[in-house]
Amino acid sequence: MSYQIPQMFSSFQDVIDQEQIIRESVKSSVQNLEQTSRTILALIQTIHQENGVKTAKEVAQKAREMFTTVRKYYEELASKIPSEQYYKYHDHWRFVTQRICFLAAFTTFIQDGRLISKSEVAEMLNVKSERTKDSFHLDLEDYLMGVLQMASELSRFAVNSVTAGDYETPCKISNFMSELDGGFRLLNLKNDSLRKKFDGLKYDIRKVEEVVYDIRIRNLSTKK
Amino acid sequence: MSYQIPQMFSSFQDVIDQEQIIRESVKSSVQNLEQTSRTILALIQTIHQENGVKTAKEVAQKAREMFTTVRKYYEELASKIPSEQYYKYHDHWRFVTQRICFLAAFTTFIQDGRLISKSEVAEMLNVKSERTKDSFHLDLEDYLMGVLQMASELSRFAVNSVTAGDYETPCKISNFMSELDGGFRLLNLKNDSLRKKFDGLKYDIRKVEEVVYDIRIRNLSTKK
Amino acid sequence: MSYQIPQMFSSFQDVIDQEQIIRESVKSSVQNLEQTSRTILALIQTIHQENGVKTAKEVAQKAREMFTTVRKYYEELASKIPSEQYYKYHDHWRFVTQRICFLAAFTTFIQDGRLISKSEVAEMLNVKSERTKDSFHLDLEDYLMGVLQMASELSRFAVNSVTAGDYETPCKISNFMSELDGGFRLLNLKNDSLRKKFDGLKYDIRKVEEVVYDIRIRNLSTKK
Amino acid sequence: MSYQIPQMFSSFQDVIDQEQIIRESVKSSVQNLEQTSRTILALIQTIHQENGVKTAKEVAQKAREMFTTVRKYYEELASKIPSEQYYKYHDHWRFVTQRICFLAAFTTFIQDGRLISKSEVAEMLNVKSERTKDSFHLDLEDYLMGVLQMASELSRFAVNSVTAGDYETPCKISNFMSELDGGFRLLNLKNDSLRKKFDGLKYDIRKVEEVVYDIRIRNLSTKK
Amino acid sequence: MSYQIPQMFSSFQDVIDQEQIIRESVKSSVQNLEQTSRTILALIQTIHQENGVKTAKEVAQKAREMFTTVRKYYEELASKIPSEQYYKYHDHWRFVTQRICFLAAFTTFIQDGRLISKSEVAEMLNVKSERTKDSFHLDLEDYLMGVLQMASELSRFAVNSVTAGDYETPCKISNFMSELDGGFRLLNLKNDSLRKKFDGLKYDIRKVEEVVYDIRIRNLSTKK
Amino acid sequence: MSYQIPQMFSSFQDVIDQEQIIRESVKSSVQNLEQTSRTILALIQTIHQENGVKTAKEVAQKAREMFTTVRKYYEELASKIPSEQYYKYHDHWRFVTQRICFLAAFTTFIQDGRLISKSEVAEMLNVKSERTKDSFHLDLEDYLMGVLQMASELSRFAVNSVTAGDYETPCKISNFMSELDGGFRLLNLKNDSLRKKFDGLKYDIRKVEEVVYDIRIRNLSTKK
Amino acid sequence: KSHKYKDDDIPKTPLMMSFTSYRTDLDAKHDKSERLVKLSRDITIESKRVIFLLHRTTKEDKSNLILEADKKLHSLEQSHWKNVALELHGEDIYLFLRSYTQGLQEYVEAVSFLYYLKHKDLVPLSIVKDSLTFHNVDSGAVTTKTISVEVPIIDFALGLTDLGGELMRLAINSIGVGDFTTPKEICSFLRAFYDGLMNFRATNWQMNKKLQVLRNSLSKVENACYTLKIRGSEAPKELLRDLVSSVSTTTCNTDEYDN
Amino acid sequence: KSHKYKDDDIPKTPLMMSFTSYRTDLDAKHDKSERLVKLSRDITIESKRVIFLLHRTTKEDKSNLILEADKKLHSLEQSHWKNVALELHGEDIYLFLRSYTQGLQEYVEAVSFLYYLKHKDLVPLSIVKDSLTFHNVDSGAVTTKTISVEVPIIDFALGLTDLGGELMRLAINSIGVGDFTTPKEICSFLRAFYDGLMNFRATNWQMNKKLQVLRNSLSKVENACYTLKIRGSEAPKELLRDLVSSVSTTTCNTDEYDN
Ligand SMILES: [Mn+2]
Ligand SMILES: [Mn+2]
Repeated sequence: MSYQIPQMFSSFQDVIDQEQIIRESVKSSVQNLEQTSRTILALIQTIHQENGVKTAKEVAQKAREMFTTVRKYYEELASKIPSEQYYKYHDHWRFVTQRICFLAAFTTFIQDGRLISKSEVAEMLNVKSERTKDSFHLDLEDYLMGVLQMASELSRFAVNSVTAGDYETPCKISNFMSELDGGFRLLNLKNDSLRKKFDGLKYDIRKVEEVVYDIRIRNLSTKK
Repeated sequence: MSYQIPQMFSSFQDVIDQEQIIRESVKSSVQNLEQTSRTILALIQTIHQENGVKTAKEVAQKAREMFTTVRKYYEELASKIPSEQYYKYHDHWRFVTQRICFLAAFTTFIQDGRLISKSEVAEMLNVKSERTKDSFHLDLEDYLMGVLQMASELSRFAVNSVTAGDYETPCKISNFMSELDGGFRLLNLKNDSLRKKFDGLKYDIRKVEEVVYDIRIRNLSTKK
Repeated sequence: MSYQIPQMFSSFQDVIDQEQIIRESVKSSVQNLEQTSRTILALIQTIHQENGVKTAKEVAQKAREMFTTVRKYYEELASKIPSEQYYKYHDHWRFVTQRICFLAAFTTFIQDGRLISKSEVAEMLNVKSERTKDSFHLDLEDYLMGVLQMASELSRFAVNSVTAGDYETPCKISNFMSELDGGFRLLNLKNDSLRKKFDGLKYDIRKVEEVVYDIRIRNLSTKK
Repeated sequence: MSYQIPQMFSSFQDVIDQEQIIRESVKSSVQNLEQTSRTILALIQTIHQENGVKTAKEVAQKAREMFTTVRKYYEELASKIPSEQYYKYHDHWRFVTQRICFLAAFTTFIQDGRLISKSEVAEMLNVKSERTKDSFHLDLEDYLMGVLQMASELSRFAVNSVTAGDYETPCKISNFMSELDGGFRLLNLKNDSLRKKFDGLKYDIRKVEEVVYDIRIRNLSTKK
Repeated sequence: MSYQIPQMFSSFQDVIDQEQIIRESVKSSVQNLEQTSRTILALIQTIHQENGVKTAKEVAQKAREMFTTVRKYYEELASKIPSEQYYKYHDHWRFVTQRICFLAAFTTFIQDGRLISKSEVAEMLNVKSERTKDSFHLDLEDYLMGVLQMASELSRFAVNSVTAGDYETPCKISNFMSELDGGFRLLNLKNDSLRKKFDGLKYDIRKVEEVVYDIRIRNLSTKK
Repeated sequence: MSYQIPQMFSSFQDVIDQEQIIRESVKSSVQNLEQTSRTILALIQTIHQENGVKTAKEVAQKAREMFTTVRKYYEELASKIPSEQYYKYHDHWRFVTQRICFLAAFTTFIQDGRLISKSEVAEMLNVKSERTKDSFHLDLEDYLMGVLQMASELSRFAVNSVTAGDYETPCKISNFMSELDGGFRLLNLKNDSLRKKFDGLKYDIRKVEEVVYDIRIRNLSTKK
Repeated sequence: KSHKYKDDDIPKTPLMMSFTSYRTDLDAKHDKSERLVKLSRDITIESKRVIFLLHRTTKEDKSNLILEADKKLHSLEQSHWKNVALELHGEDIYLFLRSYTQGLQEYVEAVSFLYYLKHKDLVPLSIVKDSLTFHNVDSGAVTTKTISVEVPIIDFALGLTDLGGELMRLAINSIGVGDFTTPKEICSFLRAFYDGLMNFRATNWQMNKKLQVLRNSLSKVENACYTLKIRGSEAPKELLRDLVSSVSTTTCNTDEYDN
Repeated sequence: KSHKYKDDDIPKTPLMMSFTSYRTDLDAKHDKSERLVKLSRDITIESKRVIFLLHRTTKEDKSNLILEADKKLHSLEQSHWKNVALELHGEDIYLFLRSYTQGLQEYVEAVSFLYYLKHKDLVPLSIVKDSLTFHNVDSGAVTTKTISVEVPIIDFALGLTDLGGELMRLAINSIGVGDFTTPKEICSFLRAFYDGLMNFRATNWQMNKKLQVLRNSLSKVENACYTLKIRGSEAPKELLRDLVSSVSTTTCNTDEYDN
């Protein structure tokens, strides 16, 4: 008996050390993702500038290309997490994943004028869309949070489009956000961070509606 | 495009509802486990009573038999959790599992005078000892917390053994706890709940040492 | 525009004002009860003093007589509570009732060496034991909280008995508390204040067990 | 209108500055008191040392002499506070006054084995015992808080007395604290810091009672 | 010795009781003040309604008349407080006094378009403006807090004025608040609640400035 | 037993006391800086007033002249800090330095329409731009915090410019802030106060963008 | 809930016997309370769904949605609420109030929201009380003419206060679809509501907190009405009329506008 | 750390150019700070391990363990601490103190624990300073006669104060194995330490908190000594001598005792 306990506890220490190593390693991948997402964000911000509206599609294309790096880091991250431990470490990448979903959704709206689906985002990130046994997946709430971040950015884009003399984009944005709002209203949200973020959507919509209103009362949309 | 968003969001609602259902169902299994663990605990408590020391082995045997029910509820619980979501819901059963580990360890010490191993506990609970892809396992920290709860109960048992005229059991307990202490000292614990619980162990050990000291200075161990 | 809002709130206000009057009146009766309970408690505290153990029965008898005042104030309080609204105001007397239950239970244990039943306490307080539509009753949880407070006081009494040279009382207390523990273990407690208080019982029991241990290992008890 | 506001606010600044000056000056006196109280406390701490029990009376005498400095700083402080603003700045010296009351009470207990009265403390501090229009007085709650701090120190002293082989002091302390407890039970305390501190007294008392218990069960008090 | 402690503590109880009586009595006066202030506040709220702007001066006059009741209750309150204990009980009326200062300041701004001075407020409340030995005064910070509360209400009033078609009031308010801001900037505030409240002023000012901006960019102020 | 404890702590005490003296002296210089910065700030605030926009350049010139005093106090402060201990006391002047950087940056933008560089600010403050062993320098993060404070003030200035009929300044501000945003996006900010402040920049930018939007959609800008 | 402890094992001392009976009482209370909590939780979820549904009124056909909400609430009353009434029958409701007040408040919020959409006024307490009164009930356990769920004033008022948040959402969403009347109506209603509540002296920290939230909601609606006024000031009169009359067209169709 | 933003893409305005240089400075600072945090974390972990190791002295051969601890600490100094010193060389250490103070405190705790076991006294600051001074260092970046890690008094004192908890553990554990001398020595030492610290006026909330913890530790040791005294009062004199001399036999072997 005497010899059993020390051996038992040595093996326990191995397990504890192992977990610590994973955690450190996860943090480092997440830092890389954060760095990359910041760079893409900085790129996308340029479309708000004076000539930004004209180059929007170009910028979006560049942004999409930068997802190669994103994919690489998600692959790296995924390789570190045994699938059944996804939720043990989820908090580490929750925030950055939401931001990346926003970037993917924004890019796609600029290029195609439509909402990117969850499975498309997953593909852009090189992760699975649904939880499966052997893979790293995209959490639904992270995707939805990212979509709501995009809506906020779009309302700003509507304002700046007008300043740049583009009166059509605001209308497109307005229609799109109205539809998005309808989608979210189908969800029965709890009183959590998602609900709170969704509550902000109505102000973004109102802002865009005001822009559209300003355009219409001045007959500007016909001027183009 | 118009038709895509509503469908997309309906499917999101399904996912959200699904999770809520799992959570409710997990809670109900955990309640059953709590109820059962309380019953086993009440049974084990009787060994502290006046004649309890004499019937200890008998009581332990009965307790072991009651693990049939424990196993049943863990099986039920396990069937509700997809393995990769173990840590998504872990907080729900963490506390009760620690208590059940304590009961298993105490029972085993009474019967065999030795520390139950993690894999033996897992077997008693009908769960896997190590994390594998397709099963419900026993978390290491939960096992260790249970072992420390047992140590506390043993120090009480040492005192009551003497009251009941049994001078040998305290010495056995003393040796066992000393060994256990050695085991825990091999671990490099962080400043978490486990470390805090382990810090309490030294008082349990001291109490048992005092009992042994009292026995020795009175030459009581030779009297039996 | 004219709404029915002002009328609605003014009718509500009447109800709330009425309730406030009752509340003030209840508070005054409760203060009387608190004052009386403090006096009885101060009396009972004397049994912990040097010669207290010897005069314990006498003190208990005096305490019992002071319940005449308690009864009077409960009658007064009961007359103030509208039928079926006991639990609307319960928080006001919850604490003092628990203390009075403790005093009743302690007194009875000193005098008769047994647990006072809930219906006996109700009788001592001049209230009903069970809820009926038109009467003031004793809440079960208040009774149980009082019993647990007594247990804590008994463990202190066990210590002081020994100081006063009485080695029999601790043994009686130990047996009594062990039975009490068994009783409480029959209950399915929720995670509430009762459960928390009950969790404290085990420390009181250990203390008494250690006193009995000290007596036995020194052969001080004359019984054996 | 335009000229009125700046003038008004300039005069406000004068008031604020004035108050700030008093506050700074009060702080400096209080710092002196804190320094002195720390020195006395450090002196008194020596009675917990191995030979401390023997020199206790001597130490207490020295401590009493150090109150000359205390008196000086209270005089200084009093000269800074217009009497009607005592409670405006009370928070500044509340804490240190409680500590000084503790030191005065402790010293007196060591020397005379009795409770120092409020007016005696006031005299030791060179302040008025009761509130009058033109003087700096000793607040009742500060005195009582100090007395309770003493009780806590006494329970520590009882433990260390035994370690130093003195079995009589704990019994004296136990009697004294029991009497003190009786005194406090006469008070109808609000739910404030005083009540909370008083609630802690019972743990100090139990600790001392257990020390006396340990002495008696081993017949140590008769041995010396 | 034994007899000294109970007597001592009985006399303490007298002091505590006395204080308790004052406290209860103060609370009752303060409740009356709160009730009155609520009534005045409700009256003043009506100026935010659609036709409120037109009747503002009338409403302010009515509000001013209601200060008769305020004066009565302050007189009552003052009679209960020995001047040197003003700051012992200050917390009880601090909040309501700040609110009443706000009401007085708001009323005066509506009627005269200027800042009420501290001594004017004191007069409206029938208390002294400066601290003297024998009287109840108005604390400077309470006055300033009230003034800041007014600023917050004014920014709301500016918004609602526009909704009601009044484009001049916002400009007046903007000028007034700018001047007020200049006044507060003269003060050297500590990091307390006043500083925090003042930090909020800038948001109120920006809000009003944005209202004026909206009016000017649309040339609305000239249109009426 | 005799330990080297007292000597050790008394030598430590000397060092700590010395440090305390420096600290007090630093505080006094910092208070002077705060007073001066408040005065400059109050002056600058006047540009938000009705005629402020017209006098903006004049006001900025006056503000710049007041930096003579600022320089004097920084010189005084610098002389108090021992070589290589800048960051030991940095917290004391961190806040006021950030504010002064804001004032310098704002002044420069008004006068020259460009961002003041860090070395220019350092010159205005009479401190070194980069850290050296023996001198007092300007911390980079303090400079950046000041710049962000300016951005917030500029967004307010954009609004008030329009009120004053100046439609050009907002466009300049918008371009400037957009460039500033680009500058900050180059930085790799940690999750600290700078990041948090920078997160606030986007609201200031949006506000200015909306002002420009309002001007453009109404064709108020004369440039086009 | 079956007890694992076999009753034969329990020693037959007076103490253990009385604790056995205490256990029965405690279990009965806890079980009832547990059932009420579950009912309350379901009521909360369903009430929230009704509120979400009613927010679609800005986008879809109003009368149909109101009908649907009516139906949902009615079925909630006849199922969950009737069960609550049965559970509470003969009890001191204040013993269990904590278990079902959350559901009650959310239900009051939903009912008052629906009532506002219909009548533009506050729902009277009597209407809620009537909805929670059931006649000629015949359950296995209880047969009685009338049972009902008590609605204490405070809990009713707490539910009502939450209405502020929903009306604010409605007001802002309305502007989004070009409906300028609703925000003004809501603004006026919320002001009256806020004034009424401010005078209501029920010292209750929950109430104070919710009153603060209500004030924020009112403030948001006031700002929205302000914006409407400001924006309206620029529109040519005739265009504004067109806009207001075309409330139901949610999207800005550029082509159509070109016509 | 390589930047993804290609520098050619950055517009060549004065503003962007100065921000590019700010970026360089900020990154340098953050990177250094990050490296120090990592070093500090490793130092903390290793110091804790030394402390855990030294607690085995109640069970195993003391001098071997002390040797092992000495070795571990020395290697920590020559590796991690030397790197810290290199990082800090030429810097204002107070800029980075926050990054490495945790490691420093834990290291001081370990060193002082080891020193106490050897000398039964407080480790002098000079010894810690010497251990963290390195001569004739020749790294790639720095070649200098002497570099060292500054040890500010407050941080040293904070580390020392934590020693209280470890000594308390040692005292209690010692009793568990029948060693009655150590607890008494520790009690006397902790009292002197506590008195010294109480007089030390460094107004610092961390210090006040740790002082409270120290007081609790002292109290536990005092209670332990009390128990020893009380228990010792009953033992026959000769038995007590036997017990004390057999400190190293950790277990109570009933058979042996029977002899
Ligand atoms: Mn709601
Ligand atoms: Mn430690």
